[in-house]
Amino acid sequence: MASMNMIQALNSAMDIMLGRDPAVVLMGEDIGYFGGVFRATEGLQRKYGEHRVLDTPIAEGGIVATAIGMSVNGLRPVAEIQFADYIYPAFDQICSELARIRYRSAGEFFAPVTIRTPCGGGIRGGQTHSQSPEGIFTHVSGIKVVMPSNPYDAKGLLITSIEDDDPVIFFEPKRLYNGPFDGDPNKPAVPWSTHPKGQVDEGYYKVALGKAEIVRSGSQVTIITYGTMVYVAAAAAAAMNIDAEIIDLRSLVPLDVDTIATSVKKTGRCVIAHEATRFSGFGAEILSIIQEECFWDLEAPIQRVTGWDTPYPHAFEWEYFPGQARVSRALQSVLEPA
Amino acid sequence: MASMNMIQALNSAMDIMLGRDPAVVLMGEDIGYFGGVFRATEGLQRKYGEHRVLDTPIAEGGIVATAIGMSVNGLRPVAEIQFADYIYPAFDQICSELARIRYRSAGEFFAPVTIRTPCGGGIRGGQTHSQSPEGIFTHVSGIKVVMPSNPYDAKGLLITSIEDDDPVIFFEPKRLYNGPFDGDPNKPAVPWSTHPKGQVDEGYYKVALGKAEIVRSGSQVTIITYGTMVYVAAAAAAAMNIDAEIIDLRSLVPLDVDTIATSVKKTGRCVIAHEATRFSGFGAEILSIIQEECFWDLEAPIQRVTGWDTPYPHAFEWEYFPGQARVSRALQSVLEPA
Amino acid sequence: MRMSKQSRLHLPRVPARPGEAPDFSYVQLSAAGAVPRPEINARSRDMMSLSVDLVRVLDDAGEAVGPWNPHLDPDELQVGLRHMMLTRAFDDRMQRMQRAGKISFYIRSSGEEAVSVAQCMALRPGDMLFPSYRNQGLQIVRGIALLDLMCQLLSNTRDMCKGRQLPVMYHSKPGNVFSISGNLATQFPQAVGWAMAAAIKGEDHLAASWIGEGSSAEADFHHALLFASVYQAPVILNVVNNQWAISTFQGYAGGEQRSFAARGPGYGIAGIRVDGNDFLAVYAVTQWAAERARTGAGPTLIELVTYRAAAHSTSDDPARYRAKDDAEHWPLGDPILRLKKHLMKIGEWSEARHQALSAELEALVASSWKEATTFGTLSEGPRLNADLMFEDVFKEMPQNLKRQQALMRAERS
Amino acid sequence: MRMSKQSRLHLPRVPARPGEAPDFSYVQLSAAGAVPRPEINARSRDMMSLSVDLVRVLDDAGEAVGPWNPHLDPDELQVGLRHMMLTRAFDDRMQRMQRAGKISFYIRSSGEEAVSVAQCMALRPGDMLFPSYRNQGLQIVRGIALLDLMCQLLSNTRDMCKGRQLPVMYHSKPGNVFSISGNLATQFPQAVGWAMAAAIKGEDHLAASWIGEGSSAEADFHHALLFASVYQAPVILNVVNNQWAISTFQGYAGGEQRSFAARGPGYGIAGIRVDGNDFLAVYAVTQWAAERARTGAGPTLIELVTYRAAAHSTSDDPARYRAKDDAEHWPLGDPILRLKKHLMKIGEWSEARHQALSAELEALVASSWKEATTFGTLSEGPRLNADLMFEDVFKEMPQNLKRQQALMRAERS
Ligand SMILES: Cc1ncc(C[n+]2csc(CCOP(=O)(O)OP(=O)(O)O)c2C)c(N)n1
Ligand SMILES: Cc1ncc(C[n+]2csc(CCOP(=O)(O)OP(=O)(O)O)c2C)c(N)n1
Ligand SMILES: [Mg+2]
Ligand SMILES: [Mg+2]
Repeated sequence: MASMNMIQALNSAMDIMLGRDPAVVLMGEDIGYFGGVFRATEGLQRKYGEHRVLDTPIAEGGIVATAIGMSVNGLRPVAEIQFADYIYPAFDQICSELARIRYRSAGEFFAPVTIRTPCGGGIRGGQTHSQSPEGIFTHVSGIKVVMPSNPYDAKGLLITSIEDDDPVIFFEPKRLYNGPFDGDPNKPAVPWSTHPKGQVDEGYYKVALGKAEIVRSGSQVTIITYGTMVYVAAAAAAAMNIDAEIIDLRSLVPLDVDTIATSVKKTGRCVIAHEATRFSGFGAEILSIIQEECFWDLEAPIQRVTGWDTPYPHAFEWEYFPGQARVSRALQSVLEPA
Repeated sequence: MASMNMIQALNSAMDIMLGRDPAVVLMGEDIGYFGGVFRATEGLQRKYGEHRVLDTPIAEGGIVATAIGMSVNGLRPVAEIQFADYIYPAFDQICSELARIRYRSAGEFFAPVTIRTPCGGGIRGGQTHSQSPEGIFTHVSGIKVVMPSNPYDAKGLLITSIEDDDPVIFFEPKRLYNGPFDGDPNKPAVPWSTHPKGQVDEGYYKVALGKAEIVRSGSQVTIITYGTMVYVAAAAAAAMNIDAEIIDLRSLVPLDVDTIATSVKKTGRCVIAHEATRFSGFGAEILSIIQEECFWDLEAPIQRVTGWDTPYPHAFEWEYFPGQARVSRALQSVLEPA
Repeated sequence: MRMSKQSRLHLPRVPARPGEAPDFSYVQLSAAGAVPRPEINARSRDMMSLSVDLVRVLDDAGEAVGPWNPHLDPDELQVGLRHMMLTRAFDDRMQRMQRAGKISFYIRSSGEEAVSVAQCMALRPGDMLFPSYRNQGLQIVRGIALLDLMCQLLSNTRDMCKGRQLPVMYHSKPGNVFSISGNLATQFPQAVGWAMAAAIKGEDHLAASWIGEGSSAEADFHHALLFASVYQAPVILNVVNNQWAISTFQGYAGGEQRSFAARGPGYGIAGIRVDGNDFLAVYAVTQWAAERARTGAGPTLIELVTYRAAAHSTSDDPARYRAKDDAEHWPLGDPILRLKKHLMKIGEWSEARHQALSAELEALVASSWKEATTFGTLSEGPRLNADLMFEDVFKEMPQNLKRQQALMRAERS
Repeated sequence: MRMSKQSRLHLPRVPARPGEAPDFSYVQLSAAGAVPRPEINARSRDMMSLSVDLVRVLDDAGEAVGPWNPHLDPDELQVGLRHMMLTRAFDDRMQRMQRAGKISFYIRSSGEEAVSVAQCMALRPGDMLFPSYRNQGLQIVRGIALLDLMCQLLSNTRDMCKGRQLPVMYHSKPGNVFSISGNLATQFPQAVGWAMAAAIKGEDHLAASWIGEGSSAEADFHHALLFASVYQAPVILNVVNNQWAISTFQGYAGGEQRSFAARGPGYGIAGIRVDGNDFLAVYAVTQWAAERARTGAGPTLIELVTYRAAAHSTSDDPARYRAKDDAEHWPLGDPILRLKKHLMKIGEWSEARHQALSAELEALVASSWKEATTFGTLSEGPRLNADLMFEDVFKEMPQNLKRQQALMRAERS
């Protein structure tokens, strides 16, 4: 066990996979010599060579397209998209190709590509360095969608994703790279070293896709969340002295419906929280599934806590971000006696 | 009034707008000399000239990008994407640019572009000529999303979209081009001439965006749908002798929440039907809004009737398509006494 | 807005629309044998003329002339002729079967057979092919059984795609032919990635991909050329310029200002223009490009100048957008007739053998079709199990798909 | 999978990483005055050499020589010098203010001032500009007040973007400068569309756009060149080759095999390579391209060869990825010093005037900053009303945004 922040944990996962499997290659903009703008691949090109850790042209569409071709030729590319806001130029190759190659070739060909990309706000990135587009990809059949909330999971989930024979889009909440963040930008930053999930096994281990984690069990209300919002939700519930059961989904596709349903059936109340915009966000699918699975158990309307339906504005980052106040409001309303 | 199918109605809308406003230009693949693969622009290049009705290179990304530039220079481009399945190469220009130009320039610049594209299955198009990606675009703040279900609305909504100063993606359910379709491919096709909505005013008129239509009022259950599924749902309800209130959304963004909520509060039961895949489809947002607005009025879980979470397979088109059987099953379950 | 003034926008000229006389004066030709053959390791900037000239080997008399003559044995030429004739016989029959309602859709490669056949013959079985939907010759040369192709077209119980793909969207793992996409051009940069992987693995296989000139407008074309140039990937990128997209003339893909081959040198890639209906020239140019790739001399962009003699697909009627008898006036003729003429010229073929061969091939196509239909057609016969619809979305079927599969079963019963 | 064999993948050579000696031997130079100036209406294929050679006017002695000398009046040159010096003074101060925590982010154009300033001066006010984030010189030449630029950087109560955009993402409708996007290259094909509209309307305005050489790898670059070629749009497409993306050398954008200007002729577009630090050469080439566009002779792709003397942005440290004293060894020098030298050479400038001017400009920047901060900074002073966050998503605010706006207010109270 060693103390790692999320960047170090991701770096360790890629280091281990490059070492274990000669088919693994990393590729992306500024990831080689420079080690990535968030340093996630630091030192890996020096260690494994320029032919295993490739700097690429600035063309997300070309990166994903060539990664697909490489994967069809037996490699396991791990492609970094520098910011999730820049994944759209690759959208056609992801939706029309990556997601469908196994299906359309009846399993003869498949493309084990992992796409890593930092998402979310809270770093003054403005509208083009803050987006959370995960919901869009959950609507595309054939792609797995993962988002860790801490170093331990990040490493285990990334190793699992790289070894997975299906394509995975791996979203990294950049605001959590250096520490858990409870949504209050005025508090001093808390480092991962002080958090149990910052203690990371240095060796090879996996965290399964499709298994949510109950980060806190409770009886009054179920809070379903993932990524940055895990800590915001926990802090809000704690501040209100609410005995909340908090579920960190970790993977959105496949989705751990059983853990969700079991919890909501127990508490009868539910709040769903994510940073992405509300309208047609992933919260809508979670809410729909709960409504379908737990209708008769619900004692109050499920509440969604999300970013607003606008781009992420530079000057109003904290007015946009779904902080503790927004979570508290939702908790209050689900806990109000009918 | 004249009898028109949906193609003729769309053609009439563009004809009228080309005639009324010199700023309107049409552009797209095969839309000029040829009149479009579905003939929606037939005769318009001959009538208005090659400089108003432009054939373009086969590059959806380039079409939308140049349309944006044209619109910033005072034109009102109506761009056709030959099939909705081919809109993805333009995804970055749509999400990162078209949707955000007004916002990021604080209203100084705006891009009144209309994107027309045929969607949906039922014509043996296989996985790349059958998709319904509308849900994805409803998650992108800054774009309006429209889908007509009949010739009358198609013409009025298209004229409104072209005159709208915000970007609009206008989805055309291609299976409805020639007639209403109740989901049974074995029945003889019904032409629009036999349907009241096939009677179309030959002149200029508008149908407002953001106003749903109650195509049948009823008391037992609310069916919320749009596009192809309007007729499938109606037929299923009729076959079961259910007094269903059927709502055709017509525009998904902006969404007519009032009409939806009023109806569900009245009936207490709701089925949502669309052709797109289920997981994170637009049905999830509709369901979520109803759950939030009408929770205490619901007497049974809302049911979603959708395509399956797979690509649209060529050989299993009718097993994939959400036909009357799937709608009936959902209606039964919402009507079951608790 | 006022639009007082006249538009100054330039629009590419379309030579001949319906009712007009065919006009191919825009096609830049070179005499057979006239274009020099550069060294394998020549740099792209030193052979710019190759992207302007037109490599041709067969002259009007049917003689093979000049430095690009690949000097193939007569039996190789006969195999090539056979593959091209089989491709056409197959296409003609499948077209009729579509008209007869047996299959939902079809795309012929008529007039372009030399592209797929000669190129595939110039490559090695280990080289990976990333075709477009108009390269059935590749499947035939790689030995994919007609029966397998036909069952795919029929989406029947023996369909390699398990009923998921539109007709002609074949694939073959054993044949090293990648799955064909309905989305134009996407395979082009994928081929470059495959080639990059071959280089990373230190193997000497190469990748080859094909797109139409119209599809070269897509972003994927640019990504393919760029990544191929940056990493000098062992790949052959083929633009099949058959002059038309659907109703859109090649001028609308940029062909009016410059050849498609000329895009290559722009990216520092060898670009070469070849008579796509000249079996020998296509073979020679492909062989040259393959040797470049294998020896690390870099990628090559080949523009194959040919003509789409048939409709775009069974969904369109060319009479609506181009001169009716265009095809007969195409200056580069028909690839099958030209190779036939050459073989006869060198005394290795006869009218009688030709007739016999086409009869044999038509019989082969007919019997294959007969067998294929026993596995079901669109309308009749055994049908694939709809359960298959839910497989291969993921390697293992997730919970929600299992549930949907059960619901679908319930619906159908 | 076994990976026994050695990789054969080619990787572009990076001349000098940290610890290595600067090496610019790869930069192809031409002597000042050496490159001929083709007729305005020459066809791209007839001036291929322009994409290989380097147009230069100022020689080492500071004389203006050769056919590209634009023969500008001294006062125009002095205005150009002033704009460049103001741009640099502005950049330096804003960089310091970011370090001081007054603004969240900044991007300098140091060493590249001639690109924006000379090009903008060679265009007309009615010509529409589609800049990248490193073209502040355009804003300055178009007369956007420093105060307005600074308030945008501060996202304060006077911010033209109402707090929505990252610093430097300016726009100006009256100045005909389009809104800058954080997404690379997207503006390039938009400029072509704007130019197409100008042509359709019969106007003789042109559009000009700028991207970095690294961004030319994006699909938008291809779409821009293709549509510009097909419709011969009145547009000037500028690739600012400052040798580096962030940590990525221009070889990774395809610059190792061929110049970026050479992409032009590949699409049938005039491509021309110019010394980007030579004010006169940049002006002349832009004037030539503008005349081509206005007279219907077609689009032009200009590669401006320059060097990014500063960091990519305030978020990176070049010492981590390139030779420390690279900038001093850049063979094309500094655009301000070179124009200064020329003006002194022709007796139209002096060291004293230069000192006076820079003092004046620094004072101007300082006073503008002082005024700007009175409208608020990131940390202190008046803040924009957060209600603005919900405006301009659509022309009219829809129901759901009104509701969210109310919720947001409740949250903050
Ligand atoms: C991304 C995308 N856009 C549009 C289409 C529709 N489409 C199919 S084939 C075709 C024409 C392609 O022409 P070309 O590339 O010249 O190939 P050819 O048919 O001539 O072989 C078009 C527009 C598509 N399949 N995919
Ligand atoms: C689509 C997209 N991908 C990646 C980025 C991140 N990024 C911002 S600037 C930059 C480097 C651009 O280099 P270049 O085009 O040479 O311009 P320069 O900074 O040198 O002026 C990168 C990779 C982005 N903003 N947008
Ligand atoms: Mg073609
Ligand atoms: Mg650069």
